[in-house]
This record gives sequence, structure tokens and C-alpha cells, in this order.
Amino acid sequence: MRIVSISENRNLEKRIAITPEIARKYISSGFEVFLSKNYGEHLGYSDESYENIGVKLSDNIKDILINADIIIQLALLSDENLSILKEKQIVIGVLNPYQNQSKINKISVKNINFFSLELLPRITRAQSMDVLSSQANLAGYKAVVESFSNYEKAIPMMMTAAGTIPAAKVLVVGAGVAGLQAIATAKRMGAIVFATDVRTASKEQVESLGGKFLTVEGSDNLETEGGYAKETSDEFKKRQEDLLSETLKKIDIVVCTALIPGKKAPVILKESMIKNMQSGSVIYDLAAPQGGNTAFTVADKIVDKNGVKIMGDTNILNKLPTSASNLYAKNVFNFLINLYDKENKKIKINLEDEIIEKTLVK
Amino acid sequence: MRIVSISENRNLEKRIAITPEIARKYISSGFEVFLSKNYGEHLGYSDESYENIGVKLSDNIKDILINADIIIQLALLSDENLSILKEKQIVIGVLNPYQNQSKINKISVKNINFFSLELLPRITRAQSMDVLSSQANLAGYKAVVESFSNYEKAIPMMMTAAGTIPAAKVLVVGAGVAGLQAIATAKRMGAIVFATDVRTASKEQVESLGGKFLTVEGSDNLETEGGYAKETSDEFKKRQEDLLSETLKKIDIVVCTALIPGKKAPVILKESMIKNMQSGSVIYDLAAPQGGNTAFTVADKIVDKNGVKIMGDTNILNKLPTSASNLYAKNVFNFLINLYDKENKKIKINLEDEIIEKTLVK
Amino acid sequence: MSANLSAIFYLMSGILFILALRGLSSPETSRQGNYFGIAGMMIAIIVTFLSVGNYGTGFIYVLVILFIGGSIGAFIAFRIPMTAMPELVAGFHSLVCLAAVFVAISAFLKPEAFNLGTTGNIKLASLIEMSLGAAIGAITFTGSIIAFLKLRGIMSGAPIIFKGQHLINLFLGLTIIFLIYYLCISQLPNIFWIIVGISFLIGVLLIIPIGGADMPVVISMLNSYSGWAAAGIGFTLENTALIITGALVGSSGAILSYIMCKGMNRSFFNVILGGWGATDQTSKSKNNDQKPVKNGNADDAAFLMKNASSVIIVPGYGMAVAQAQHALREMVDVLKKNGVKVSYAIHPVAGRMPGHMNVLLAEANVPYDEVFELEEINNDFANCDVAYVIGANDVTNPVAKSDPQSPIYGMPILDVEKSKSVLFVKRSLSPGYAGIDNDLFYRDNTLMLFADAKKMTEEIVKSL
Amino acid sequence: MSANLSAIFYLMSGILFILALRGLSSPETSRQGNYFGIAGMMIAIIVTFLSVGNYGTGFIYVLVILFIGGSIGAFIAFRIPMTAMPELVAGFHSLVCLAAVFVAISAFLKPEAFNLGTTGNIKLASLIEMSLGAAIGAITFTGSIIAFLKLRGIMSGAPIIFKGQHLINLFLGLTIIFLIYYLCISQLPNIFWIIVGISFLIGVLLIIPIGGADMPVVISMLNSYSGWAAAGIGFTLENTALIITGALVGSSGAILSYIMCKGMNRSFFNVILGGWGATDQTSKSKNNDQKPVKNGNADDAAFLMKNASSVIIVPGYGMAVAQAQHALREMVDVLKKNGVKVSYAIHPVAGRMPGHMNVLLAEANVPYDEVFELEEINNDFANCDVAYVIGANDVTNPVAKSDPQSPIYGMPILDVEKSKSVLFVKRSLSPGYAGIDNDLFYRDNTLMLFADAKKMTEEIVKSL
Amino acid sequence: MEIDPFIFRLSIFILSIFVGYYVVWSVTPSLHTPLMSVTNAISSVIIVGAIIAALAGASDKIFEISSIFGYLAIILAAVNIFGGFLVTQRMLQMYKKKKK
Amino acid sequence: MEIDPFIFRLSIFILSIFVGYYVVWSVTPSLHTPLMSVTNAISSVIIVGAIIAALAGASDKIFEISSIFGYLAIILAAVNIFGGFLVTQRMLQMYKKKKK
Ligand SMILES: NC(=O)c1ccc[n+]([C@@H]2O[C@H](COP(=O)([O-])OP(=O)(O)OC[C@H]3O[C@@H](n4cnc5c(N)ncnc54)[C@H](OP(=O)(O)O)[C@@H]3O)[C@@H](O)[C@H]2O)c1
Ligand SMILES: NC(=O)c1ccc[n+]([C@@H]2O[C@H](COP(=O)([O-])OP(=O)(O)OC[C@H]3O[C@@H](n4cnc5c(N)ncnc54)[C@H](OP(=O)(O)O)[C@@H]3O)[C@@H](O)[C@H]2O)c1
Ligand SMILES: NC(=O)c1ccc[n+]([C@@H]2O[C@H](COP(=O)([O-])OP(=O)(O)OC[C@H]3O[C@@H](n4cnc5c(N)ncnc54)[C@H](O)[C@@H]3O)[C@@H](O)[C@H]2O)c1
Ligand SMILES: NC(=O)c1ccc[n+]([C@@H]2O[C@H](COP(=O)([O-])OP(=O)(O)OC[C@H]3O[C@@H](n4cnc5c(N)ncnc54)[C@H](O)[C@@H]3O)[C@@H](O)[C@H]2O)c1
Repeated sequence: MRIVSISENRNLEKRIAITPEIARKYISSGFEVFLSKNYGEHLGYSDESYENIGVKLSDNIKDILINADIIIQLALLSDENLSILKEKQIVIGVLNPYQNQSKINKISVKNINFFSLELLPRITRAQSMDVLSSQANLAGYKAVVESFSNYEKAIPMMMTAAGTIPAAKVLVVGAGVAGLQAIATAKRMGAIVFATDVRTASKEQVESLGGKFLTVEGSDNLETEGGYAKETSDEFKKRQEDLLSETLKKIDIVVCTALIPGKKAPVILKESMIKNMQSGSVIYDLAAPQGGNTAFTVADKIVDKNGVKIMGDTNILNKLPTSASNLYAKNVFNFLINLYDKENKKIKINLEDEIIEKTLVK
Repeated sequence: MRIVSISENRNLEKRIAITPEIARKYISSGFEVFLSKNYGEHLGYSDESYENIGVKLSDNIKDILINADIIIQLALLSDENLSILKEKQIVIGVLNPYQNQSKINKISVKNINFFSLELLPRITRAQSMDVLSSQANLAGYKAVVESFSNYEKAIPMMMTAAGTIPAAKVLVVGAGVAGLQAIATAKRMGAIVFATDVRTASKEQVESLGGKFLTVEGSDNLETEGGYAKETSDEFKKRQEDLLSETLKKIDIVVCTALIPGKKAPVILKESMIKNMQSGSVIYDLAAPQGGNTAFTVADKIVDKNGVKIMGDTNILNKLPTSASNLYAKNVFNFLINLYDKENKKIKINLEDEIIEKTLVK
Repeated sequence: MSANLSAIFYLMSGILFILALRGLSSPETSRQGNYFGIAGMMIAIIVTFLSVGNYGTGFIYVLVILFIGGSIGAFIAFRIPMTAMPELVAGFHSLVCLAAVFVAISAFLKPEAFNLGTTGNIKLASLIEMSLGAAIGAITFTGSIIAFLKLRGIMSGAPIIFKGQHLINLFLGLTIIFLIYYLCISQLPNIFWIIVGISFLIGVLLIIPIGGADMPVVISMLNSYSGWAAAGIGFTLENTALIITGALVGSSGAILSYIMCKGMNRSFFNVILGGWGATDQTSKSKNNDQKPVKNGNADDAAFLMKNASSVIIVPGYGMAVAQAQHALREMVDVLKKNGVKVSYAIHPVAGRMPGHMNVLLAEANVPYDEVFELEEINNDFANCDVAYVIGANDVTNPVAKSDPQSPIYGMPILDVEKSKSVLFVKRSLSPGYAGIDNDLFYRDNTLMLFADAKKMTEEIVKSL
Repeated sequence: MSANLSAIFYLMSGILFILALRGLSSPETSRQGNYFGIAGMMIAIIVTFLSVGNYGTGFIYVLVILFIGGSIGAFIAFRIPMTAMPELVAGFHSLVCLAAVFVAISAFLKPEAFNLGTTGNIKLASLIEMSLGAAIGAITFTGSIIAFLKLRGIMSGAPIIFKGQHLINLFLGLTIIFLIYYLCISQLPNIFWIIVGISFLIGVLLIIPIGGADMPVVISMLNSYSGWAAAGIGFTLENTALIITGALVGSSGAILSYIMCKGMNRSFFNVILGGWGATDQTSKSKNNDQKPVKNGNADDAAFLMKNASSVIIVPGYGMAVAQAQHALREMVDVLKKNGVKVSYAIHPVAGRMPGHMNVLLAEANVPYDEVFELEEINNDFANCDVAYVIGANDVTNPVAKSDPQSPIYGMPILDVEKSKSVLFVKRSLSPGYAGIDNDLFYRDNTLMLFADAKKMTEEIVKSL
Repeated sequence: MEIDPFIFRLSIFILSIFVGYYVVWSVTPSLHTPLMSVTNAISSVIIVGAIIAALAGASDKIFEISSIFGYLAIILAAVNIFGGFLVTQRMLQMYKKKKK
Repeated sequence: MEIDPFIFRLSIFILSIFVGYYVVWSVTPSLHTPLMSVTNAISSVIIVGAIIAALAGASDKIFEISSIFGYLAIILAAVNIFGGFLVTQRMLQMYKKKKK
């Protein structure tokens, strides 16, 4: 079995899908690993470090792809590379099947199986493969670090001989995986952290990290069976708006993480609310790639509204590529092992297995 | 008594010497305050916010300076503005008298008194005026935030379903005011923090913040009576080098803060040591303005040596201007009040007072 | 031997018994305490021989009998497995009670030997004392037997309750009092026998409605009763040793059972009055009839951990909810000071966020080198004395290994079950995130500590 | 009144005294304990009257005298300021001792009244008992007087030591023993008087070498001695009440003084043997001879804070060094649960780094709204019951306000001195960063808690 | 002024109750079982009564019914005395402080 | 078989020592002073002896020297009894639990 991966477009994606550590694991599990040259160079993983553990490297992309059994990537391959693929190959990655449906469909007629990992069910057994969790977690952390770095005051309270610097107040919108990590990170830096979410279970979770939960009054639990959020009613939106408007006046930093799977991100911070914020405040919008949680979010730009900086990256993990790659590669490895039939030494696409069934792009 | 301040060169200095809060204090102490237009605009302090509390604003710099009794700045005025000054005026700031000696001498013949606050004695009573402390403190904080933001991995330990992210190891060189705050900040983010210094008293202080102290063996206490560091012997340097070389191999982030007053900063991280560091590591050099603690430091640039990023700002406080200004303004206020003879409503330069005597540039 | 001299010796033996109990109240002095007890007993026996002063054939017989009894006792004591201690105490206890009954009978049959008057004309006070002694002895005898049977598992540990139980007990109790009164005025031997018989019955009725879990309290209480019986006989025989010891055993037994009740969070009166507590108990254990859990308190946990050589801490979401990390750290500090090796085992999905536990432990300044991930530490559980599971649940659930139907099947788990004892700190038996029951709660080596994680940990610190 | 009946009543009064002491060992039951004591005393007195059965003029006199004495006692009890308690106890105590001496004298003069034989021909046992009683009474009398004088400040609290002190005491002690022996064989009244006289002297010599700080221990010890004296007289008079109470007071007093020594970290023997401890003490207090500090322990601190309505915490560099923030937070949690209002006062330069305290308190999760800067909170000290100064020093030093020569002159300080009590947790009397002594340590409302900040705080948590 | 010995015995009885009450108050829970066991062992002082019952009669009538009850009581108590103290001893072995 | 009352008294004495020993072991330090004070007050049971000394003589010789010592002893003990209990009471007022 040959596993391959080729370099992504480095402008859009700095993460890699196979780290040396994981390559070693593949090889000791009986796979061959074949990568494009300079695969991990930008993260400090030299070609030698791969070759030393038995990975083959080549700069012929076509050669690599055509001889592959399993292709592991982050994003979907370019159209050009996609056309090289041949029968019975397997592609694993975060393929964004909603947007790439047509492309994938076109090629999967060749009997190529695409597995898109963001489709993983949120079940306990799938946790070790859950790229959404592992990446969102880092994103939540980094969003806080970025916003602190852009904030022109100090975060923690300091009582000094030259007066007191008050602790910064941070609001985290959406307390999912990313939101919780954001809360934890802001909290440990000494900020006063507030958070809000539509799922009632998140209150206890927020408090378990030392955050203060802002409950939108009279709200039902808007949690789906899978643990995701539902879209909110208009009435709820109104109440949430009122609550946040008041709160935001004294908030210094906002980290937005609210998402609804498969939908555009809900716009939660309206124009009027942002206008009321203090000059100098910072909003980091992790939902930027899905349209943003604020009225002004523009991905990859710092928008200044009356002194409030609003920012968000298309791919914040490019700012933390090493850690993100480590976790991603491990997730994919775990996924592949689950797909692999050890006895017969081949891939077995067992559609009885919820994990395989759900991730297979149809 | 009229206190004035004019905008600094915003490219070099974003801090301001009089915040609205402090302006109010001056006014209620019986001073007049006169500022240049747009004085605090860039920090979100609008001209109105000053005018509302009775500050006068003007865009005629000459007018402002010529009618002043006391001029409060950060850096020394430009040559042009200096020439406007007239007799009996007082200038307070961080004037860098070592470098600006000649300029100052030239003008002080006009019977103008220059007080440079970095000359403040480190005595208890002067703590509330101690700009070095207040600014170094923030610098130490920000240096850590900056280096974390530039580090491509996550700092805290995270044991997750996709594997463990180990905690980053941070080394703080020099455990003065800035160093201690750096230790505290890195520690609270979850890093493992090491620190080293030449003053033996700093061991306990480092440990009081949860850092691990690296003792250079057989070292004497290189502390001056004023609490500053002395220059080290060659033998000491050698031993320190050995210790650090070993340590640095496993360090991810270094924050350098070692200074010797009035001298170039000691070069502590040699070329060989940096070469041994892991690719992806980050060095933030707070000593950059004084020449840097590393062999490669270039102020305001990110130097990449085998994947190790070395950075340092000429004025890191420009990245934290609001907090820094608040503390600076308060320091100056405290200094001025000490200089002011309340009963006779005039400035009294009492050379018996150590604080006044030492800060007066002669 | 003069009466004065023997009185002094009896006093000495009483004091030795006091010292014995005193010694037993702290682990350091406990063995010494036992020796005091032995010494006291020896003095009492020898002095009795000397003051009775009858060295005929009877004396030989007594010595032989003493030897036989002693051998049997010693044999049992050495052979019995350590786990059977409570039932052993109950069993032994029934013997003393029976002995007390026999002494009372003997006194009743031949009062002259004891200076109590003559048969059929016994002194009133003595008659009351001896019939009370016999009754209490008989009650405690059958009571101890029932306790023994329940603990041994020969009889079901479940409370046996029937309607009118309390009424019957009340009736029998009143009957005894009436019979004693009647005995005093009539001096009829038959009445005496009836009293003993009914008392045997009361003993049974009193203990059957008490659940197996409460047996230790019951034994201590029976101990106390027999102390009072001994004191009563002491007054009859005008023997200081019996009076002192009886009063001592009586009051200390009562206090001990009170303390035990408090420790187990039971109402003292419910337990000693048997059936009253029964309703309460059944309702509590409704949801796991067949699966009893061992319920511990902070002192037990402290004791176990203090005497362990290695402890592994397994934190979970409950620790986060309770914000128990600081208390936990403090507990570990104390343990380490006691020379216990402590490490933390972090399951990859413990908590509700990746790295949830790490944040909290870092906040509490737990050194990183004491924190291990699952793969690093999972083998260590087999060699560890105590696993302290604080607010974790799913991540320890062995069903993940065994039951493919379970929602957590296939998740690697922390093998806490392999450690010698497992302490589970949580508020109830309710399940965790995955919503499934955890088999470990019902294991033999598991002690449940039902409480808020922070509170419990703080209490343990106090007890350490 | 029959001897039996009065014996039973004396027993009752003994039991009431036991209950009194029992009650006094916990704040909840203490008042009740006192009432038990009063009841016991009343019973003892009334029974004595009834059993003596002499209702002549003497009886009237006794009643009058009783009334007069009682009035004086009551008057003193109501008038004395609360701060003078220890010396008051010492003073009162001297009276009992003198009373014991008088009773012994009276018995010696007229043994017939007590059934002890006739003058010049007193029973041997009684003679020993009464001369011992008189000697102990006399020793404790003058001892108490000295203790009173020292505590009252009439005599200097400093230990008075001279060469050969121990030898003299030893010699006098032996003399007493010899004289008692001689009294027994000669029955000469003069010897008796000499014994009493020498005993007075011993009392003085025994107490003068003990420092003022140890006086409470001494008083308790004297209490104990007089208990033994009473028990001795009890044997003489064959009075159970005196025996029980004497033994009770004797042993509980001894234990109490032992406990107090332990609490103050003193050697029990050094204290009760007087001078032995003296060398130790002087070396300790060398650097502040005239300035004694009040030395407390965790229990005292816990008690003070638990009963406070508001507490202000003043952390300093020592808290950071000891890493006591977590323990501190826990202590505050417990206090808040007890309904105490707690806030933190942060001095701008506390610690060694700007914001040093803030980092640590945040780490321990102290809510920001409980943390106040100097200007915000400085006025609150005047209304607060306890200031808990943990490892801070310079930032509380009032010399900053008063002495222009001091290196910290002009620094604003936290006015902890204004609070009702100040608890200073630090390891020694050594100065802080500025290197200057802190006057507050020697103030009347300051209690020094010498220990590592973390350890002490943890202990306080335990005592709370 | 002679006092009935009963009064003294009563005093002793009551004081003993107090001692018993206080002496176990502070026992650590881990010692509950051994304490119970030792209390049980101690309660076999009833053997004092048993010996009297067995031997107090005339020495020629050693098989009188009352003596036989005495013998039986002795054997029962003896089992308990030896068994009780020994088993306590065994239990206490477990509580030996491990070496540090 | 008569036992000398002295033996009984001795027993009582010794048991009382135990009681005294245990009863104060657990006292909280804050109660040291009141406890001391109450112990002191209790120790004035010596008044029992004083009353006997004062009144046991023949009623006509009430001013015998031994009686006078008795009277003196009574007055001293009385001061102590009233003063001791009352002052304890006052001290204990301070320990009243504040209302919550
Ligand atoms: N780590 C992640 O990223 C992540 C994300 C989402 C879900 N999960 C899931 O979360 C679970 C984590 O397992 P876990 O063992 O940490 O937690 P868990 O299985 O959810 O168990 C937590 C236990 O803590 C107890 N508890 C709650 N509050 C408490 C308090 N104040 N004091 C004492 N006990 C308290 C609860 O029992 P009582 O109610 O009886 O007290 C509960 O059984 C796994 O099922 C995992 O799949 C993890
Ligand atoms: N904040 C700043 O930026 C800064 C910077 C430099 C200097 N300073 C100076 O530092 C001082 C700060 O005042 P401060 O009151 O916080 O501290 P301090 O005056 O230095 O006093 C600290 C006290 O803590 C005690 N201590 C040390 N370790 C301890 C431990 N483990 N347990 C208990 N106590 C311990 C020491 O007494 P024992 O040895 O008796 O225990 C010492 O007296 C001021 O003089 C200030 O000027 C401040
Ligand atoms: N069992 C498992 O293995 C497992 C693994 C990972 C995550 N999860 C659970 O899945 C759930 C979703 O996690 P996620 O981070 O991927 O979610 P997500 O990224 O889809 O959404 C982020 C958060 O935004 C919230 N949100 C959506 N709309 C909002 C609105 N209008 N206002 C405020 N908040 C809004 C959501 O409730 C969610 O908490 C969580 O409960 C998480 O614990 C479970
Ligand atoms: N009493 C007061 O009021 C007061 C106020 C502020 C600071 N201070 C004290 O002043 C002292 C200096 O503080 P600072 O931060 O201004 O110092 P600084 O900025 O001059 O130097 C920073 C640190 O670098 C260290 N250093 C110098 N050469 C070194 C070398 N070769 N290797 C390693 N470390 C080296 C110094 O010891 C110092 O700790 C500290 O002790 C501080 O506590 C006192």
C-alpha cells in the first residue's frame, strides 16, 4: 500500500498532512510513504528527516499521484492534479464537499473514493480522528493570542506604583471547541472572560474553565442531536442582541466562534453593537471563512471601525502550522488505520461503520 | 504654572506624556495644561476628551512651547523645537542624557532645567515616578505576547485525542523588572519557564513567580548598590555560556532583557548557541535598542537563522502605547508633584532631595 | 488474698483496659494498647483465682478448660482470613454474651456462692441485676449470631421487615419487664428461664431488620450492651473490675457506634432501632438493587492514600466543574510530603475540550513532569496502590473494551480498575457525557466517595 | 443528712464539674459548661452545710462571710477590664491557694473536728496529707501572687535569674520533705509553721525566673498544683467531691498547660521548671529586649478570623516566595462560607515586580472584584476586624509616614494598624526589602504568626 | 459517717462511663474494627464471674449444675479472650507504618 | 470481704485523673483562658473543707482559732467562686457566635 501526499498551495495552506513522526508510524504499520520534495521544509522538517525514516521523495507530482493507493491532503487537489487520479485510489482530506460537490462527483465516477474528514460523526470512537476538534482547538487558542497581540493595552490586571492597569474583558461568542479553548487561554492570561452560546450544556462547560456565562434569557436548548447548534429564532436573536449590546460596551476583546454546520455563520455582532464598543477594542472573528459573526468581518484584513479593530483569517492555522499539522496528521493516521484491514492488508470500505459511511463523499 | 506637551514623532514614539486622566489631575492641582492638536487621537483620546476637562489645545507648536513653564515629553524635543525654549523653563522626559549630552548642555546655559527620568534613583520613595520600572514591566509582558504570536506552535501543554502538544519551554535572560514580568506572563500561559541572571537575589524572585532559576555555578553576586548589574568577568561569561548552550538546545522561546545601565547590552546568546537551537524557535530581544543580547539582533527586523527567528523592537511600547502612556503620565505627574512647592505655588529645585538631584541633567 | 489487695488489682486491670482503649484510638499506639488489654485481662484472671482461693480439682478443670478455650480462640484468630474480620468479631462476641448469660444463670441457681442470699430467697437488688444481666446477655447473644450470619453471607444481608415488627418488639420488651417484676416477687425459677428464652427471641427480632451494611454499627452497639450487662453483674458480684470494664465497654461501644454512624452518614437511631431505618434504605438503593457500592468517606480515602506507596490521580470533567484543581494540588502536596509517589493520568478526551485538564492543572501549578498521557501511564495502574478518580467517568469505563454496542466502544481507557483500590469522587451514581453506566462503581476494589469533588478533596486534605 | 446521701450529692457535684470542663472545651457549649460548674459548686456547698448540720451562730457568720466574699468577687468580676483576664485569674487563684492553706492549718489545729485524731496525735496518713496540702497551697499562693504581679506589670515581666537558683530551690524542696517527715514523728506545731513559711518562699523562687510571656502556662500549672492539694485534703476529709474535683483540676490543669506550651512552641519542662528555659529565652529575644511580640498560632488566627465580620488580606513578597496563593484562596473561601466579608488589599509595590501579587492571585482564581488597590481600600482598615498580612512587611510599615530619615519615608502604606487585630504571617522578625524594622510587630493588636506563609495558611484552613 | 460501698461503686461506674466516652472520641475511622475487636476482647472480663461461678461452690461438688454453667462460661470467655486479642494483634499488623 | 473505703477513694481519684486528662485534650486554644478561669473557680470546692473547719467545732466555741482560719478560708474561697464563675461568664460573652 502506498500512501502519498503532495505539497499544498503554500500561500493558502501551510499545514502538512504527513509529519515525519506519522510517516514513521505509517511505515511501521506496513505502508509505503511517498511525498513531493520540500514537503515539510517550511516547517523545519527537512527532506532528510523524511528520507532517514524511509520515506521516498520525488519532485514529479504526476509520478507521485499516479502510483498512489491512498492520497492524503489537507484541501482537495487542484483540478489539474485531480485529473491525474486513476481507479480505486482513495483521497482523504478536508475536502469541503459542499462547495466541491460537482468536482468530486465528476471524478468519483472513476471509482475513486473521497473521504472528507469534516463529515466525521461526533461520536466518542471518532474523537481521535476528529480534525474539526483538533484544528478548532488550536484556532481558538491562536485567535486569543492574535487578538492580545493586536490589543494596545495589557491584558492582566497589574497594580503598580504608577497606577493600576485593569484586567481586560474578553467576550467569547460561541462556546464550542474553539470557544472553550479561547476562554481557557484568555482566562489564564488574566482576562475576565465572558461567553455566550445557544446550547444550554455549554454553561457548565464555560464555568468549568472559569468563564462567566451570559445566558440569553428564556432560551431553549438549541442543540441538535449531534451536539451542534441549530439556527436561532428571530425572537432569540433579538434577546441575544439586547444582552450583547449591553455587555459589549465594557468589553475589550471579542473572539467569535459561532458556527452552524453547513450554513453561513450567524451574524451576531451587528453594526450598532460594534459602534458602541470602546475605541481600541479588538474583535477576532474565527468565523471569518464562513462569512463572519460580525457585520464588518473581511477575511485576512484588519477592519477599523471607530477604533475597533475587526480581524479574521481565512486559515488561522497557517499561523500555527506546526502544531496544527501534528494533530492533523495524527487524526488522518487514526482514520486510515480504522479503514485498513490489517489481516488482508488492504483497505476495506465497510459501510456498516458509521465513521466510514459518513465521511465517504457520495 | 503652565504644563505643556507636544506630539512626538509618531513614527518613533506612539506613547504620550499626558493622558486625559492625568491632565485632570494637573488641572485640579492648580496647573494649566496646554497640548498640541491631535495629541492623543491615535490612542483614542480625542481632542474633545481633553478640552472637556479644561485642557487647551493649539496647533501652533511654537506658541505652545514659548508660553510653557514646564514641558513634559517622552523623548527630547527636536533641535528645532529645542531652540525655541527660553529661560527658566523645565523639561521633563526620558532624555537619554548619555547620547544627548552635548545638545542639552548647549541649551541648559539658558538656565533651562532638564530632568531625565531614567536617572531616577531606585529608592522606595521614587517608585511611583520610576518610568524605567513602569515601562520595563510592560515591555516584559509585551515581549512574551509578541514572541508567542510569532511562534508557530501552541504554548501550553494540551493532551488531546489527536496526541499531546508539549508545553513550550521559555528562557528569560535577565530577571530584572522586564524579565520578571516576562516570566510571569509566560508562566501563566502554561509555558515551562527558565530564567537566569547575575544577581543572586533574583533566584528567589524568579521562583516566587514559578520560574526555574538557572544558576551559573560559582558566581558571585554581581549586584551594584543601586540594585543594578555589574559587568561580568570573562570567566563568568564562559561559565554562563556553557550553561546556556546546553539549556538552549531544548528551549523554544527566549526573551532577552539583560542590561547594564549606561553600557551596551551584554551579548549573551552567541552565534554557536543560536545555531544549536531548534528550528522554529523564537528569540525576542528586549535589549535590541541597546545593541541586543544576541549576536544577530537587528532592531525592528525579524532575522531568521536556521529557522530561529530573532526579533526586537527599538520601542516595543509602541505596540502597547495606551497602557504605557497611562503609566508614564502618572509617573511624570508624581515626579512633578514632588518638584512642586504647593505653598508658594512654584517649582522648587531642592538639590537636597536625592530624586531631584539625581535626575537633573548637569 | 485480701479483699483490699484484690480490689487494688482489679482497679489496676480496669486502668489497663482504659489504656488499651486509649491506645487503640491512634495507629501509632494501637499495638501497645492491645498489650495493655492483654495485661489487664491477665491480672483480672489471676486475681480472681487468688481471691477465690479454691485450688481443688475444680481449679484443675478450670485451667484445662481455659486452655482448651484459649487454643480454639487462638486457632480461629490465626486461621481466619483478614477479610472476615467484622463477622469474626460478631461471632466472638456472641460467645461473651452467652458466657454472661451462663454466669447469671449460675448465680441464680446458687446465690450462696456469690453472697447473694439463698436459692429462692435472693436479695432483691441482686435479683434485678442478675435477671437484667441475663436478659441483656441473651438479647446480645442471638443478636450477635444474626449479625454473624448476615455478615458471613449465610443469611441474606437484606433487611427482613414484616408488618407489626415494632409492635411485637415493644410487646416482648414489656413482657420482659413484667416478668422481672414477677420474678422478684415470686422467685420462681421458671420465670427466670422464660425471661432468658424471650430475650433470645428479642435479639433475633431486633437485628433481622437491619441491613448488612449497618452490621459494624450493630456489632459495636451489641458490644456496648454486653458491657452494661457485665457492669450489672459486677454490681451483683461487688467486683470493681467488672464495674469499671463494663461501664467502659458500655460507653465506648455506644460512642463508637455513634461515630461510625456519623462517618457513614446514617442516623444513629435508625440503625440501633433496626426497622425504622429500613424504609429509608430501600428507597435509596432502588436503582441498583443487586449492585451494592462501597461507600467511603474522606477519612477512609485519606487513610488509604497515606499508606499507599503510589497514587495515580485521574481527573475528569467533574474536577473542572467543581474547580477542584487547587484542592487537588494541595492534597498531592501533602501526600508527597508523606513519601507517596503521585502522578496524574490525563485521558486524551477527559473534560469537554482538548487539553481541558492541562489548563486546570497548570493553573494549580502542577509540575508538567507529574502529568502523563494515557499511553505513558496506563501500564502503571497495575502497580499502583490507589487510583484517585476525581470527576472522571467515561474515560475509565471498561465497557469501552468489552461491549461493541456501547457508544464508547473502541475508545482507549485508563485502566484504573487494575490498581489495588480505586477511589471514585463524584456526586452520585449518574453517568457521564456518554450517558452509560460505569461498571467500576460496583467493583470490590472500588470505594465511592459521593460528594462535590472540591469539597471531598478538601476534606481529605484535612484528614491527612 | 446521711453520709450516703451526701456522698451521692458530692458525686453529683463532681460530675457537674466534669461536665463544666467538658463544656468549656468547645465554644458552642462553653456557657452551658459554666452553668454546670456553678450548679456543681452550689450542690457541694449546700450539702456540706446539711451534713455538718450546725445551724448555730457560726452558721449565720458563715452565711454573712459567704455573702461578703461573694460580693467582692462579683464586684471585681464585673469591674475588671477584659484585657486583664489572665492576671485576674492569677489573682483569684492565689485566694484559693491561701484558703487551702487555711483549711490545712485549721485541720492541724483542731483535728478532732475532722475526725483525724486529736491535737498532737494526728493520724499519720492525715498528717502527711495535710502538711502536703498546706505546702502545695502555700507554694501556689505565692507563685500566683508573683504571676499576678508580673502580668499586672507591677513587677517586670523579664525573668529574674541569679546564680545557684536551681540549687536553692532543690535545697528548699528537700528541706520541706525532711520537715514533713520530722513533723510526722514529732507532731510539733512549729514545724508545721516552718513548712508553710518555706513553701511561701519556694513559690516566689519558682516563678520569678519565668518570663511574662509564659505566665498563662504557669497559671494553669499552679491551678493544677492546687487541684492536687485539694485532692489531698479530700482524702484527709474523706470527701468524694474534693477528691474528684481535685484530681480533675489537677490533671486537666496539667494537660492544659502542656497544650498551651505546645501551642506556643515552648518546651513544657523548660517552662514549669522555671529558670531552665531562661537562657533559651534571652538569646531569642536579644534583638528586641524591651519589645515583646505576641506570638500566635494557627488556631488563634482561625478563631479570630472566623469570628470577624470583615477581614482584609494584605499579601506581600513572602506570599510569592512561599507560593501561598492557593492556600490563601482556600482560606478565604472557607471564611466567606462562614459569612465573613473578605477583600484583598494590594499595595502598588508589594512583591518584587509591578503586578506581582495580581499574577499570583489570578493564578489562584481570586475574583478581580475582591482585589483592591491601596487608595480604594485604605480607609476600610479602620472598620475591619482582622488584617491578615501574609508575607508583606515594608508596605505596612508606618515608619514611612513618621520618620523622614527612613528609606521608605514618603511611600504610601496600607494602614493595617488601624484594624482591630493584625495577623502577621512571616518566618521571623527579620526585615523586608528595605531592610528596616517594622514597628507594627510590637503593637498590642498585632499577633505574629511565625511560619512559612503557605504552611501557616494551610494550618489555619485546617483549624477553621 | 460510714458510707455504703454501693455509693463508691456507683461513683466508679459513672466515672468509668465518662472515661469510656472520652477515650474513643478521637479514634481514627481506620481503627474502628480493631477497636471494636479489642472492646469485645475486654468485655470478656465476665470470665471473672465465670471463675467465681465455677469455683466458688464447695470443692466437693464441682459438678453441681451451677458450676457447670460456670465451666461453660469460662470456655466461651476463654475463646473470646485469646481469639479477640490475637485477632486484634493481626489486624494491627496491617497498620504498621510503612518505612519512609 | 469488706473493702477499705480508701481503696474506693483511690479508684475514684484515679478515674477522675483520667477524666480530667481526656476532657480538656480537645479544647480550642481560644478557650484556654476561660477554661483556666473555670478550672480555677472549680478548685474553690476547697470551701467544703473551709465550711467544715469553720462549723465542725462545738457551736459555742465559734471563735476558736481553728474556726477563724475556717472563716478566713471561706471568705477567700467565696471571692473566688463568685468572681471566677462570673468572670468566666463575661469572657464567654465574647465568644457568642455572631448571627449569620
Ligand atoms: N475532551 C474533549 O474534547 C471532549 C469534548 C466533548 C465531549 N467529550 C466527552 O466527555 C467525556 C469526558 O470524560 P470524563 O471522564 O472527563 O467526564 P464524564 O464521563 O463526563 O464524567 C464526569 C463525571 O464527573 C462528575 N461530576 C460532575 N460535576 C462534579 C462535581 N462538581 N464534583 C464531583 N463530580 C462531578 C459527574 O458525575 P456526578 O454527576 O455523579 O457527580 C460525571 O459522571 C468523554 O465521554 C468524552 O468523549 C470530550
Ligand atoms: N513591586 C515592585 O515592583 C518592587 C520591585 C523591587 C523592590 N520592591 C520593594 O519590595 C518591597 C515589597 O514589600 P513587601 O511588603 O511585599 O515585601 P517585603 O517588605 O520585602 O517583606 C516580605 C516579607 O515576607 C517574609 N517572607 C519571605 N519569605 C516568606 C515565606 N516563605 N513565608 C512567609 N513569609 C516570608 C519576609 O520575612 P521573613 O524573612 O521574616 O519571613 C519579609 O519580611 C518594598 O520595599 C518595595 O519597595 C518592589
Ligand atoms: N463527543 C465528541 O466526541 C465531541 C467531539 C468534539 C466536539 N463535540 C461537541 O460538539 C459540539 C460542537 O462543537 P463545535 O465547536 O464543533 O461547534 P461549531 O464549531 O459548529 O460551533 C461553535 C459554537 O458556536 C455556537 N453557536 C452557533 N450559533 C450560535 C449563535 N447564534 N449564538 C451563539 N453561539 C452560537 C455553537 O453552539 C457551538 O458551541 C460541542 O458541544 C462539542 O462539545 C463532541
Ligand atoms: N527599590 C525599588 O524601588 C526598585 C524599583 C524597580 C527596580 N528595582 C530593582 O532594580 C534592579 C534592576 O532592575 P532593572 O530591570 O531595571 O534592571 P536592568 O533593566 O538594568 O537589567 C535587567 C536585568 O538583566 C540582568 N543582567 C545584566 N547583565 C546580565 C548578564 N550578563 N547575564 C544575565 N543577566 C544580566 C540584570 O541583573 C537585571 O536583572 C532589580 O533588582 C529591581 O528589583 C528596585
